[in-house]
Amino acid sequence: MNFSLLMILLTPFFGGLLAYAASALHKSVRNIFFLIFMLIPFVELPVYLNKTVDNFYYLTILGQNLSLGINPLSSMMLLLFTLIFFLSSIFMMFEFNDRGEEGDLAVLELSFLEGAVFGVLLARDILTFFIFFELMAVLVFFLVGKGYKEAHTAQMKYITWALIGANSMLAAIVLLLFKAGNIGYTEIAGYLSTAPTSIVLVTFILFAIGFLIEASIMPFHVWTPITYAEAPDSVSVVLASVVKKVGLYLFALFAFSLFGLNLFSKLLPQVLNNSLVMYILQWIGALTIIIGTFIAIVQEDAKKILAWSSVAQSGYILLGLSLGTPLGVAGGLLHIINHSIFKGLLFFVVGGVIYRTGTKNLPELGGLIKKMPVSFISMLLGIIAVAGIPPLNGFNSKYLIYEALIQKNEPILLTIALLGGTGSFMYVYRLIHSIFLGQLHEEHESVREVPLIMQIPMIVLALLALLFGVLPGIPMYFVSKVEAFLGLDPIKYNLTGFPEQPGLHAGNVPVISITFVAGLVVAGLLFYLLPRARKVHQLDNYYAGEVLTKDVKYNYSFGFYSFFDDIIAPFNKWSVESVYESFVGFIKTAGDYLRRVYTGNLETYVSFGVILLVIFSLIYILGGILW
Amino acid sequence: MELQETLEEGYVEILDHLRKRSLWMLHYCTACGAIELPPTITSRFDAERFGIAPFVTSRQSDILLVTGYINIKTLRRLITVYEQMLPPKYVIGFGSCTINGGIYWDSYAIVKRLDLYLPVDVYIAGCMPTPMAVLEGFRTLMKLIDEGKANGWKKYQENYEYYKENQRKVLKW
Amino acid sequence: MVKEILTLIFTPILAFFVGIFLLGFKRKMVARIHRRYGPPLHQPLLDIIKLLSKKENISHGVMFDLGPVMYVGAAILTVLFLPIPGFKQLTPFGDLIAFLYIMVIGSLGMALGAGESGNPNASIGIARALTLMLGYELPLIIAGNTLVIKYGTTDLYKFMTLQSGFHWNLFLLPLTAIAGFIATYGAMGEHPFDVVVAPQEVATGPMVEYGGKHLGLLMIGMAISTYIETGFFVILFLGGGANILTFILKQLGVIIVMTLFDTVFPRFRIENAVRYFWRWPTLIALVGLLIVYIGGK
Amino acid sequence: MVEEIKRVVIGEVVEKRPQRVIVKVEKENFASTLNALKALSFNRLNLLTAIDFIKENQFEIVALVYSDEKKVMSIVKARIPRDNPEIETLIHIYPNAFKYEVELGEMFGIRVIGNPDSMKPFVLEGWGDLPPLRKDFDSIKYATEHYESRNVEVKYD
Repeated sequence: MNFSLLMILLTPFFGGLLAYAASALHKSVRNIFFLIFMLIPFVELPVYLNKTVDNFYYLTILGQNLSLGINPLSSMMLLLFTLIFFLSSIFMMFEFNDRGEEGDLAVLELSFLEGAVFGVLLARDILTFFIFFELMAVLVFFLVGKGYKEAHTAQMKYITWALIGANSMLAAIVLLLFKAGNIGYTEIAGYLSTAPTSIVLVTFILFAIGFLIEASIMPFHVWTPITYAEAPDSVSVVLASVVKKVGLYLFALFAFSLFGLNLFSKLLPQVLNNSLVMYILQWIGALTIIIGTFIAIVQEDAKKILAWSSVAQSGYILLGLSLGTPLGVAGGLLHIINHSIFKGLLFFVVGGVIYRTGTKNLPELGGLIKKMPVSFISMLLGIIAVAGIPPLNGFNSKYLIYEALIQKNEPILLTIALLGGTGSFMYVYRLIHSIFLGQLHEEHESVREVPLIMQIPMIVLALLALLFGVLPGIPMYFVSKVEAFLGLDPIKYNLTGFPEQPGLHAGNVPVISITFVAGLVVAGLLFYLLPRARKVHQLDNYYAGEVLTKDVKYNYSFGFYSFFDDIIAPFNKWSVESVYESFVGFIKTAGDYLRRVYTGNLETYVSFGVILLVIFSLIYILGGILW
Repeated sequence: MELQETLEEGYVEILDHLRKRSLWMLHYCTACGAIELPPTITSRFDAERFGIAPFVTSRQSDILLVTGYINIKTLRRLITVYEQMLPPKYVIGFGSCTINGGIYWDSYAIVKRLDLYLPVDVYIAGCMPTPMAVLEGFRTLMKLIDEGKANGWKKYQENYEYYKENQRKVLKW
Repeated sequence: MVKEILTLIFTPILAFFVGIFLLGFKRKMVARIHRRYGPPLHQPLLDIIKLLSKKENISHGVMFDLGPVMYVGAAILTVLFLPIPGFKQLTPFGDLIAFLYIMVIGSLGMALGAGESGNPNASIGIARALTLMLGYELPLIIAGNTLVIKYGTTDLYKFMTLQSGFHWNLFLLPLTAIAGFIATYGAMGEHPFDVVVAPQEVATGPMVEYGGKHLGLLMIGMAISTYIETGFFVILFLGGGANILTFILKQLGVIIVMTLFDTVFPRFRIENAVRYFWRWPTLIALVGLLIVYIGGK
Repeated sequence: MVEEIKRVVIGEVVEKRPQRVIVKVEKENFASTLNALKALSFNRLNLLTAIDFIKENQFEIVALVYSDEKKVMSIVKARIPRDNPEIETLIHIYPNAFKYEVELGEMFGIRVIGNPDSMKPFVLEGWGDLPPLRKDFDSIKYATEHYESRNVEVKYD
């Protein structure tokens, strides 16, 4: 039975309203409805897996007909986002368990957010896309507000940047509306292919500003750390795995299907055999990797580290997509899937730790491995994935991006990308060390593992990361269909990896994992045959002979990489933040002068009116003569 | 069954023969004897040719060198370090202060006999033995290990209560 | 095909014994430089036997035990991805970039195990180890990129075969070879860069709580990783050798040159070490890259 | 140099050698004398200890202060009664007197008012007997009683 696209779009909205109404009865009823309506898209979507529906007209306003449609790219994203939304809704039930009214509102807003994201993905014309894009921004604004104590400043920062992006996109839409006369994607693509370069360039840059803000790429990443860190945990999962990917999805869709790569290469000057705009974007992606990684290393707050890490990873995705070669785009798309999985996993684990210990400040945590083993194992898999180490999924996508960079013969970008990988290894170890290893604080003695249902999201994402890591063929099935849709010839792949093909040396993760397991078995056998090791209490530690007592705090956690500060000290001066501060300062002084105009007595207003009248009339007269 | 024992005992003997060639010395200098160690390790006397090298943490090392007088404050740390070491472990007492209190025989803070509190395998006489004497002490220890006689740590484990009783008498807390 | 599998099984054992020989030779050479006799050549083997035959061992938890096991397991895995003269080993399944990532698994295992011990020395040691790794990875990556551009492929086996005869990279790309040497020198933790296991400052860093069989396993892993790092340098810059004997002799040559530097240098602080790595070796590597990038293309 | 000290100090001032001046003062103005000497360029406190005059049932507190400028050392002495001996702290004049005062407490049993760790154990952890540096404490008796010695007769061959 086929579900029309409109049904898919409206189920989350309907589910949200129903859950909100059910909250009047009882909290558990609301939760049941909430989860059911999160599961329904799983049933509806497989129908459209390999069908491409276009311009499904559902409304006509002022002569323009708004249409929905689905294609391999949006169906892949829809499936991924429904999974993330379902898991974060499970987490949200626990997080907002005892927050009554606020919990009901959060449930409503999360389901509406899912609806908005579906809307953006299903849109086939720029007006529907813009409506849902704005709805998404507003809903995120509300959800972020329910976070930690600095959530309000996070809200302000997010909404200002979202508005800047929205306005720049609105300008592009209006320009296209007047020029192309029609708002459907296909008509616009047709118009753009013949439009003059200046129009194409302006619209692309205006759209790009909107997407890159959403995807928190380097110049526009200022709002990301505080918003991800201060939002409630389930919302920060949605932010990092879904909202950021929507920005990158739109970039991929617009850059390839609407504007079209060959469109760029024709119009713009060639730089090292790719178009100028794409080359600049590659360098912006590389810069985001470096900035995201080096700042994530020195953070003291668990969620800040993850926020900066997601900025760095989106730099990888942008780098992959803007390469334009089939290998690079495949790497970028695969990294979108992988990043949503392992970043969601890490946010869930940190959320679980905060749910139990109540703090996200790393120096106050430590030694939780004995109390929360399941969280430790899932975080271990998560950090191996973030660092891009073979057995897990982070490796495959980064591997494709590196090979694509080699194929395009750009050594400096490859060096920056590889260095980002080693850098990510540092802050990722800092995270797991400060939370799970080291000395257990007294107040955390009574901490127990996260409740069983709350472990489901962690376990599901950890297994998914392992599965996609060892058998990259599964996600590659979707990615290759998307590449075909975007007009690039998809790369060859098989279930266990990538066979030898031009520009790509065969990478086979299952062989690596099997040999690693074999090595572990040999070492484990040797370890097991030798005399057993007796457990020793934490305080029975080498402390230069001194006897350790319980009140001695000897956990090395605060300022873990403090010496790293003065390694990157010379680079700290040119931070993007200072540019914005000086800009804000300029606006304040300008505003101060403007304030003096309103003196409050009538004569000044009248004289101003007369002066303005004179100026405009002059322009009108002169204008008439000159033109 | 006795084949198993001979094998077992033969295995232990080969192990002891190999083990004596690699002894790691804990760099824990309690008193004035410690100044004799650098010349023993470096170029002139070179203890490393016997496989003896200084190591830092108690977990990694086998020999605990008690180099000189032991006052109560040091004895408490010494016992902690000894118990942190992994058997088979050996204790070498340097100088007369560990044997019978030496020049501090009348002091209110110095313990007279080390082997009341820790099982000592080798004593090296001298009011700070010279590097040659230290090397001689190491060689005797290696001979003892080879003959399987250097099992001070087994003695400590067997009559653990006796040692703890002596220690409690001296260390009041 | 059976010959391939047999070599696969025996490579870790060969690597272990070659590593033991290299470490023994290093200690003997250091002693000779100090004008003393020094331990016998097989001293590391004696140390490992003594450590493994400890009667009792202590453990701080499951992860603490898993640390050395993962370290040795990853060392075995990494050795199998290095080609040996005449055999491809597992290189068809993982190229230079996959190798750079595989080399990291071992240190991750040890870092997690040492972190579990809860000793502040261990945590400081690990923080320094990871920062130092960031330092020496930069010149290593640039050197690797230069080779990739020169040969057009990332397959380690091809690197080895393409350098046969006497046109080693040491002579063809001297600057990249020097940068690669300094990076491998840092990876080995030789003297100016042994800030990670500084006995005087952080009581042997991550290994502070390891003793007995745990330390024995770590020493086995260290012996194999000595073979890996020197082997990696020999394959990239010294042509890998016609048969296994010349391969080991070249490794010995690398160890001799490294020990000459090792015995005379004091120790860098961690910031100076990373700053040093990002200044001179990176500059040399970049110049080498430029030459190949402009000339080679 | 002696005249300047005489002008500043109430008490007997004797110049034993060109660089050595002995100052005997009363218990009450011990601290004020040191304060005055510090103003006079005696910037360093080398030692602060006590001597047990058991016959006169008194302790003598001795402070050695040195003037780097004039290269002169002055020894300031004051007598305090032996039963429940007490002195004021000097840490606000010479901060490095802190550990000397702790040792006074442990080794002689002199309480120092104003020093937080005055009577706390410093070297001798868990010490139950008389303060060891007092004359009426018998070290040999304590040593033979508390520490078993190796009772073996020495052979001279």
